[in-house]
Amino acid sequence: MNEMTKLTAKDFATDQEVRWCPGCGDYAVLKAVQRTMPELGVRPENVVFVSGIGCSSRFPYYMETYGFHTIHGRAPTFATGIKLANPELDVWIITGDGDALSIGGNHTMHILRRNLDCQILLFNNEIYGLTKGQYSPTSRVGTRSPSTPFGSVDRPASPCAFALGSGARFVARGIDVHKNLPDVFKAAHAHRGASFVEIYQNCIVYNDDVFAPFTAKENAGNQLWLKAGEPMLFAGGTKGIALDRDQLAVKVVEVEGGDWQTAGVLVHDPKNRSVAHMLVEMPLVGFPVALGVVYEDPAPTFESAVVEQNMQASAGKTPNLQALVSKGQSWEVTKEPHAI
Amino acid sequence: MNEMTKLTAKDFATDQEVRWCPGCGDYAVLKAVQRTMPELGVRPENVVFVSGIGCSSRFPYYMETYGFHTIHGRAPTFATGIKLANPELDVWIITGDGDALSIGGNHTMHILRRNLDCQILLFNNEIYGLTKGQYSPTSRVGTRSPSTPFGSVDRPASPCAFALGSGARFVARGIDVHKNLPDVFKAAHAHRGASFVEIYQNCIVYNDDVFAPFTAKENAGNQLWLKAGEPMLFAGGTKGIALDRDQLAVKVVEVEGGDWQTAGVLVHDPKNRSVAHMLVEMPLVGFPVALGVVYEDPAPTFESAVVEQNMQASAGKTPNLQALVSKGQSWEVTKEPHAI
Amino acid sequence: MPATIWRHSPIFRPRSARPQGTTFGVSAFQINFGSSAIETAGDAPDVLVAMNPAALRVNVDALKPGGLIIADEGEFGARNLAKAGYESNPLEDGSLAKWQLVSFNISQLTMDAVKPFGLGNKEALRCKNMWTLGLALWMFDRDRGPIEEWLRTKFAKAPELAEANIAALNAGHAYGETAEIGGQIPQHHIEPAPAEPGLYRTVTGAEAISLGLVVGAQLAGLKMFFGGYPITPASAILHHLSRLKEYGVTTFQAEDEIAAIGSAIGASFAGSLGVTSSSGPGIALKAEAMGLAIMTELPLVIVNSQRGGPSTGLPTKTEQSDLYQAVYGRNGDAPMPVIAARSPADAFDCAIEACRIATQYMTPVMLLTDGYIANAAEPWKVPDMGRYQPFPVRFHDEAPAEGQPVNPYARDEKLARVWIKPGTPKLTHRIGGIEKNAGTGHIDYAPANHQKMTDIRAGKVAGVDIPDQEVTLGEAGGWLAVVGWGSTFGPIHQAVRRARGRGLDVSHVHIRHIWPLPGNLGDLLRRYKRVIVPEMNSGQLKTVLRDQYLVDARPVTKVSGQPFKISEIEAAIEEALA
Amino acid sequence: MPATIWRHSPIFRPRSARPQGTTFGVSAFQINFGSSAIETAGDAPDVLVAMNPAALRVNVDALKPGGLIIADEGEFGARNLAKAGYESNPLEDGSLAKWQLVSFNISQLTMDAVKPFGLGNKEALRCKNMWTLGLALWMFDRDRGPIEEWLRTKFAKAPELAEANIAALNAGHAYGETAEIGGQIPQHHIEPAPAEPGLYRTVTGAEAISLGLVVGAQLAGLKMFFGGYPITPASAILHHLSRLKEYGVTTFQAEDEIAAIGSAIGASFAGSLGVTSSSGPGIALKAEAMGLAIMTELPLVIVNSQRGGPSTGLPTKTEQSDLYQAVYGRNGDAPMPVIAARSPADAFDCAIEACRIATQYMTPVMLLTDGYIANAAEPWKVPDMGRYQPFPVRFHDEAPAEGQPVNPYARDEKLARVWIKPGTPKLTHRIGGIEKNAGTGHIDYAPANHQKMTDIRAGKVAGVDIPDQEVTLGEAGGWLAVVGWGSTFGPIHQAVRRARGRGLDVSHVHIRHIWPLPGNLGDLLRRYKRVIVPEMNSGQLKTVLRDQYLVDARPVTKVSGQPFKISEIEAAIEEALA
Ligand SMILES: Cc1ncc(C[n+]2csc(CCOP(=O)(O)OP(=O)(O)O)c2C)c(N)n1
Ligand SMILES: Cc1ncc(C[n+]2csc(CCOP(=O)(O)OP(=O)(O)O)c2C)c(N)n1
Ligand code: SF4
Ligand code: SF4
Ligand SMILES: [Mg+2]
Ligand SMILES: [Mg+2]
Repeated sequence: MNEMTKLTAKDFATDQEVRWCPGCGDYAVLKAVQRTMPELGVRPENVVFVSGIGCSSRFPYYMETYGFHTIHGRAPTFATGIKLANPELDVWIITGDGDALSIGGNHTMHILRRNLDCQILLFNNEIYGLTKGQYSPTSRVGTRSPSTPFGSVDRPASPCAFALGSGARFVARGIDVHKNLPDVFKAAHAHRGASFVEIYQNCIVYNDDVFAPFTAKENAGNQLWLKAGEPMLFAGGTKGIALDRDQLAVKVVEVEGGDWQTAGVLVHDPKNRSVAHMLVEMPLVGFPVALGVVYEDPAPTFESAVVEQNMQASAGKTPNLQALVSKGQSWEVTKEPHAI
Repeated sequence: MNEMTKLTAKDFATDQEVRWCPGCGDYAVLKAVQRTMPELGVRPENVVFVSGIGCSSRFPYYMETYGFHTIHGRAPTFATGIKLANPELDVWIITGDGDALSIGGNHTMHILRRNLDCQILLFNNEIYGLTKGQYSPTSRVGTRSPSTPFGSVDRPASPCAFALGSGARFVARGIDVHKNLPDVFKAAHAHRGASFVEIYQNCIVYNDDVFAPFTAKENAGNQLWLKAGEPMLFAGGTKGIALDRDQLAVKVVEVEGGDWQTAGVLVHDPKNRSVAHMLVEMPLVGFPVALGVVYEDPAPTFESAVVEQNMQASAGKTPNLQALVSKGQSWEVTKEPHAI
Repeated sequence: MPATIWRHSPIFRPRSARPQGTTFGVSAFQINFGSSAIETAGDAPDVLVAMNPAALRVNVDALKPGGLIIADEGEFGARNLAKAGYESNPLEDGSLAKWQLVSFNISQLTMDAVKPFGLGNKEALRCKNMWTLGLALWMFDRDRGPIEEWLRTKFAKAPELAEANIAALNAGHAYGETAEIGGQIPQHHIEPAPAEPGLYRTVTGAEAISLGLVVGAQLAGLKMFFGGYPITPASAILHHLSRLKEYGVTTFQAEDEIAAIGSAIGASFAGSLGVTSSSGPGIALKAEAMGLAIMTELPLVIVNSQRGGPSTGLPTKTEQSDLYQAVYGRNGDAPMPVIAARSPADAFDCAIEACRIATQYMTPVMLLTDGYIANAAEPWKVPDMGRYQPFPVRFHDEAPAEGQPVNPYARDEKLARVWIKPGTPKLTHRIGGIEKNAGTGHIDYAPANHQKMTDIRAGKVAGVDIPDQEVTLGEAGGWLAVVGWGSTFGPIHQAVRRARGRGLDVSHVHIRHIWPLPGNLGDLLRRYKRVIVPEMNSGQLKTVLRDQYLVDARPVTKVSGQPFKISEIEAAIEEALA
Repeated sequence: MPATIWRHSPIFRPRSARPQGTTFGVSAFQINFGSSAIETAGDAPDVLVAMNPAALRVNVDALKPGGLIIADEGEFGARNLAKAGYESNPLEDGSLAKWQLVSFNISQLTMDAVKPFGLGNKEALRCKNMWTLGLALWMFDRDRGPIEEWLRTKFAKAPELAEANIAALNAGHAYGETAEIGGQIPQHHIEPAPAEPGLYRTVTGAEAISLGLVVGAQLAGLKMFFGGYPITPASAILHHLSRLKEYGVTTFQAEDEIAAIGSAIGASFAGSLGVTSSSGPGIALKAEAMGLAIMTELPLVIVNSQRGGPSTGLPTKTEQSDLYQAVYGRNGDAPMPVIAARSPADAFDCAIEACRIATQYMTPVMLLTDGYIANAAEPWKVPDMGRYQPFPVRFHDEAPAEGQPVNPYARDEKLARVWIKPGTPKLTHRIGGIEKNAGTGHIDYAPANHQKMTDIRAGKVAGVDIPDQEVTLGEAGGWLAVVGWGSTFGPIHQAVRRARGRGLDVSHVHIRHIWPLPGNLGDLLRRYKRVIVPEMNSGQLKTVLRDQYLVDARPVTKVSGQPFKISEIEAAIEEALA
């Protein structure tokens, strides 16, 4: 792998046996990431994959890059240290709905708020896969699981709404097996700052087909793929998202013969926070699922601000250990003091 | 204090010496809470104040109710156990910006998501008071503090935006010394579910006057007190909040002679999430600060759902320990087995 | 005297796939994947792989109680069930309760695994055996290398068949690892000795603990609140308890381990019995809150299902390496009673004991179990509930005399403080994690008060009434004591028995109460010339014993994620006597 | 031989406010609030209360180096400064660096406190003394009762004056408690013995640790990354380091302690020296991540500034009760080196030593200090940096031979694994918290590998090269050894010195390396007939010693949040010799 060679997906694959259940959506995401890597123009040695614990968090073992499989929920903290220690590194965080939003919700919030330059891929399968199927903070009300045999009663968190509330400047969504996934990754990578990507990932063993209402072939019409500057159309262009400007809520409108303007379909502006809120909060029933880059509005990144401040505060100062330890008022003792 | 007596603020005050710095905003909040209590018609013995650690978290010691001063950031977890164990209790959480949003962000998120019936009073002084003045997650960029001598570089969290993103169904704001505070508390108490109240609280020692741009007498015109069904007017009714329905953003408009309709001033509908997002995200400069009940849209509460499920799952079953331990297939051993 | 039976991890020799001329070791039993029949070395088998309902029906009764059934649920459709003469699905109707059951759609999982090789349906399904073998190899820590080799030789002419079979083998293995399956198989198995006449059922440790907690709370007259967060191998307790709502049990899957213990402490403050449970990494996260429970003197039971460490370690393997953490792992002087269960059945009584101590002494209590105990099943003589003494809690509800302060830190003769339930009039009070005044519980930084409270906290725990230590097997003195705790009970007991059979002067002392230790233990241990302490860690109980009694307790350690073999303990005995 | 001076907490007798006919105790010194002059029992004073610049100017030179100045910053305006002849504000220009300085706007705080009583400005300001006295009483744990009584008597005719003064007294006291002020006062004070000629400066423990960490990282040739979360009394290290950016130091105030250690471990993975710091409750939260650092064998320094426990405990009081937590407080077998500093000055060398061990052995290291050391200031002989040996880190950067795996767990003769910095071509690898293969670092659950890795982790730490234990004072054998660690050095040393002066056969053994213990320590301790271990905890080092050496080390404990008095140790010595 010398500097000149054009890398391929294979160059980013390790020789480790991939240990997910056959049919798990994680495979597709892995392939998508491995396929995306060469197109980003990064060298494997400059890339670090950091994960917490969960099925999805095994991901780094399969990437021929640097990798750190840390502890449950804390991946963002390790990523922060890595990036601050070496801002040149290209840092990817791999996490699950439990890892990022249950035990790790606080770190997810703070890495987004601080806007550390990194990509956060949240594999949302609405379940705890690794620990055998307990419901997670994104599981829908009524989810029967080993820990909720009579159905869960707590309202689910919305990963993207949470990310927006936490101050995220890039929020996107993808689907494990969808061909657009590499594009979402490329956009996330291109964004400077914390890029939050929720991936709907099918857990074939514990939560099979929970996303089928919009991922199944026959339901693909429920996918609203957003593109900056383009109208919010779905269902093959027959429907669109418009705005009820009185209620200040989005609504679904029919589009006749491609005339989306007349139907009042919104043009996607990723910088519009208000619309972003509405898009990620659309209910599952009666609405499509917003996919692609929902929101993007860059802001200064944390590590660059830290580096900048470190430089400014150091400017003109010459590190000198002897001077450092001698600092402050000092005095000379010239003779042995009197004994007591 | 028998059942018949009408209680007064004094009945809710302990004999403990109040240990905040003179001039601290915490005093005003304490008084406001003590004054509110008798009006809520609650008995002291049915009220529990739960707090984390911080200056503000000393609060329970001064309330003649049950109280639990727990550990840093975890008050919501204790409150959840208390409320689930005894849903009759009236649970109040007292927390600070560090307690609730730094170490405790995750628990804050989850108590809001689950919608546990309780009141959460977040004393936001944009600083760590107890530990002597380090910047907090709500401190503004550039805050000089013992841990950021050259100014902080991370973008602050917005407590109310975070609460909304976490799924809060009641979000309100108040000011420590403002006379409206008891009304905010009453609204929070009346709301069934998790009521999130951010209180701008002045830390006279480490962050004095940080809220003066809208709390100082001469700046009171920057306070936008929201009331359901009433126009969003401020600055003595000379200004209002209107909506730029194309940009989907709020804007400040001048109101001539009280004719707010013409100026397009919005009428406050606490159920409108989109407007709530905009109100809590208004920038500090050029906009007033939204106060009072910003958002309220009740949903089923966590503890009631748990109680309901516990009842349903128990219905018709008679607890019988002997039956319980005998459950499953069993077999009789009738004679001593052969010795090996 | 009837003996207990100990059996170490079996070695598989799948008949239909048996590598010719290869031996992997001496097999305690075999699984024949061809017919699902099981041959063993003369004893009832431990594992049954049921590839379809018929195979289950024919073979299940030969399986010993507590044995493991691995079933291919994909084959348990209506037709197959009818063919086998089942009226309802045995995988679902509870009729297999006597055994442990794990079922997957093995057919589907296999098909998925071999899809890339483009086999026909029938050929693909033939790889099921390899999938199952892969799972079994995972469970028993066996190497897949020889099987792969053998498959490559066998299918030399049809390499895609070899690869498909290997893929299935690997998929089954990966499934076990990824889904953190393991430990369910009784890696060693102890029959009740002697098996008294009576009604028996099977119980896993997780189930026994759950039942014990429910019974404990009921004996205390309390509702139980369980706050947990899933983690292998502790999750099963959360799962069991979540089905027992009619016993006044509320379960709460918290957002993390800190929230789990926080909610449990909150519930105790509110007058329930708070319980939480986890494994090593999660227990570590709870340490700060345990300190608060110690400081506020609230009852709390913390169950630690130990697994291999450090860090994430070996989640599916068993180990005893959290004893240090249990006894010493908190900031400040923070004493807490610690109890360890020795077997699934014993876990029931230990859980009740933990509830008793927690409520009678107003203290958190840690109950140590491990991956083996949590998952293994064993026959259990159904206890007669009439013989369990209730230990009802009396909440303090007397208002103080006019002008007198409420004293939440008033104590009884056992040093337990009063428990006042919020909602009780005239007893409003505040507690917290800052040092408390010995009476009022108010914040009190005074030096004398801190010393006093430190002494009280230590004294209270030291004074917990626990039974004197008995000699488990052998004499109260002599040449050698083998001191054990927790799930090493089986191999130690057998090894001591065997050694005694050979006339050696050796006794077995099994400790249930790790902290405080039994009052007579020091004297007892000093009556032996030598003391060895076999542990599945680097010598942790040994530290406590040496510290407390200054006896030269020598560690015998094994940290491989595997239980001791009897022979290993026997060797240690021989060495200690040499 | 010059002696060290030990002084226990003073008792205040404010002259202007001295209760007539009342004695609060024997005073080691007095503060006269009337004139801000200080009288002591013949020695340089420890504390100066400067109510204005003039008072400061006149009295400051009498204050001993490291002594505490409490200044009313409200009075340090331009006019007062000029009047006193100051050209710049001494509270801000660093000219008081030799002492510890705390300044508040006492005037304002007092005015605020007495506002409700409607006094005139002048009368209100007169209450300043009481405010300051309140603060002092907080700092020295004295009761306010007698002062209140006396004020009520004194102002019997003007009860509002009495109440205003009491309010001020209480406000000052509350300020100390709420703002967690305390410990800054050298509760005992040890002069360097003998004070060699040379350049001296004052240093607090927090400062010395910060400097030592910077120097340690530089000696290793590394950038330093510090991840911290504020907590009393650890925060000062974060504060100090955040000003030293030109030394390649990045500081990060994390969202909590877990994020703090996580970021530090991440930084170490990326090739910096990761450092984190906290106190008991925060250290407890870090335990899980420490396990990860142990498992991934990354360098990391964890500073624990101990305070009174358990739980929130007594944040401003000093204690040594986190030794158990340091040595044993993690899940799994998780060995980690532990070092303890004995004084502010010693903390500098200890910090460097921690950096050395962490980087040379690829391991987390815990450095124990305590509230007293962290806050107290003492004269420190400025070290000659030329005499410190560098211990440069060599990152592994050689690509493996074609077809060979990367082996991040390859080791040197010290058992330290290689450190590979992300960014290095051809050495991409993955690590994590699951048990690792001894070579490749891949996940490996094999029993033999786990045993091997457990042994390696233990062996590596046990083999850390630390100096043999020396006898600090006295003989290498005899009747009695008094074994201490950490900040009890002063009183123990003095007590042993005094006892020896009386002809008693007693020696002082002060241990810096708590884990691993010095190789010769067991032999050394066995040469004494008796061993006592005074600790500000319930006997924690004692446990380690008894476990490791089976010597009858007897605990001498004090858990009051207060350091030992010399007399207490002397009494223990007498008792042990009796
Ligand atoms: C401290 C700690 N608590 C709990 C666990 C157990 N655990 C591992 S992964 C996981 C949840 C996994 O869910 P998710 O993040 O959604 O990942 P998935 O397996 O679904 O990909 C849990 C509870 C752990 N390893 N460590
Ligand atoms: C586990 C733990 N970490 C840190 C601390 C120290 N600490 C106590 S309060 C606090 C922050 C207080 O800030 P905030 O919540 O804003 O409360 P305030 O004092 O400003 O009212 C910190 C860092 C602690 N007590 N426990
Ligand atoms: S359990 Fe679910 S998420 Fe985990 S590997 Fe299997 S299918 Fe994938
Ligand atoms: S430090 Fe600030 S927040 Fe704390 S009591 Fe003083 S003024 Fe109030
Ligand atoms: Mg998941
Ligand atoms: Mg604050």
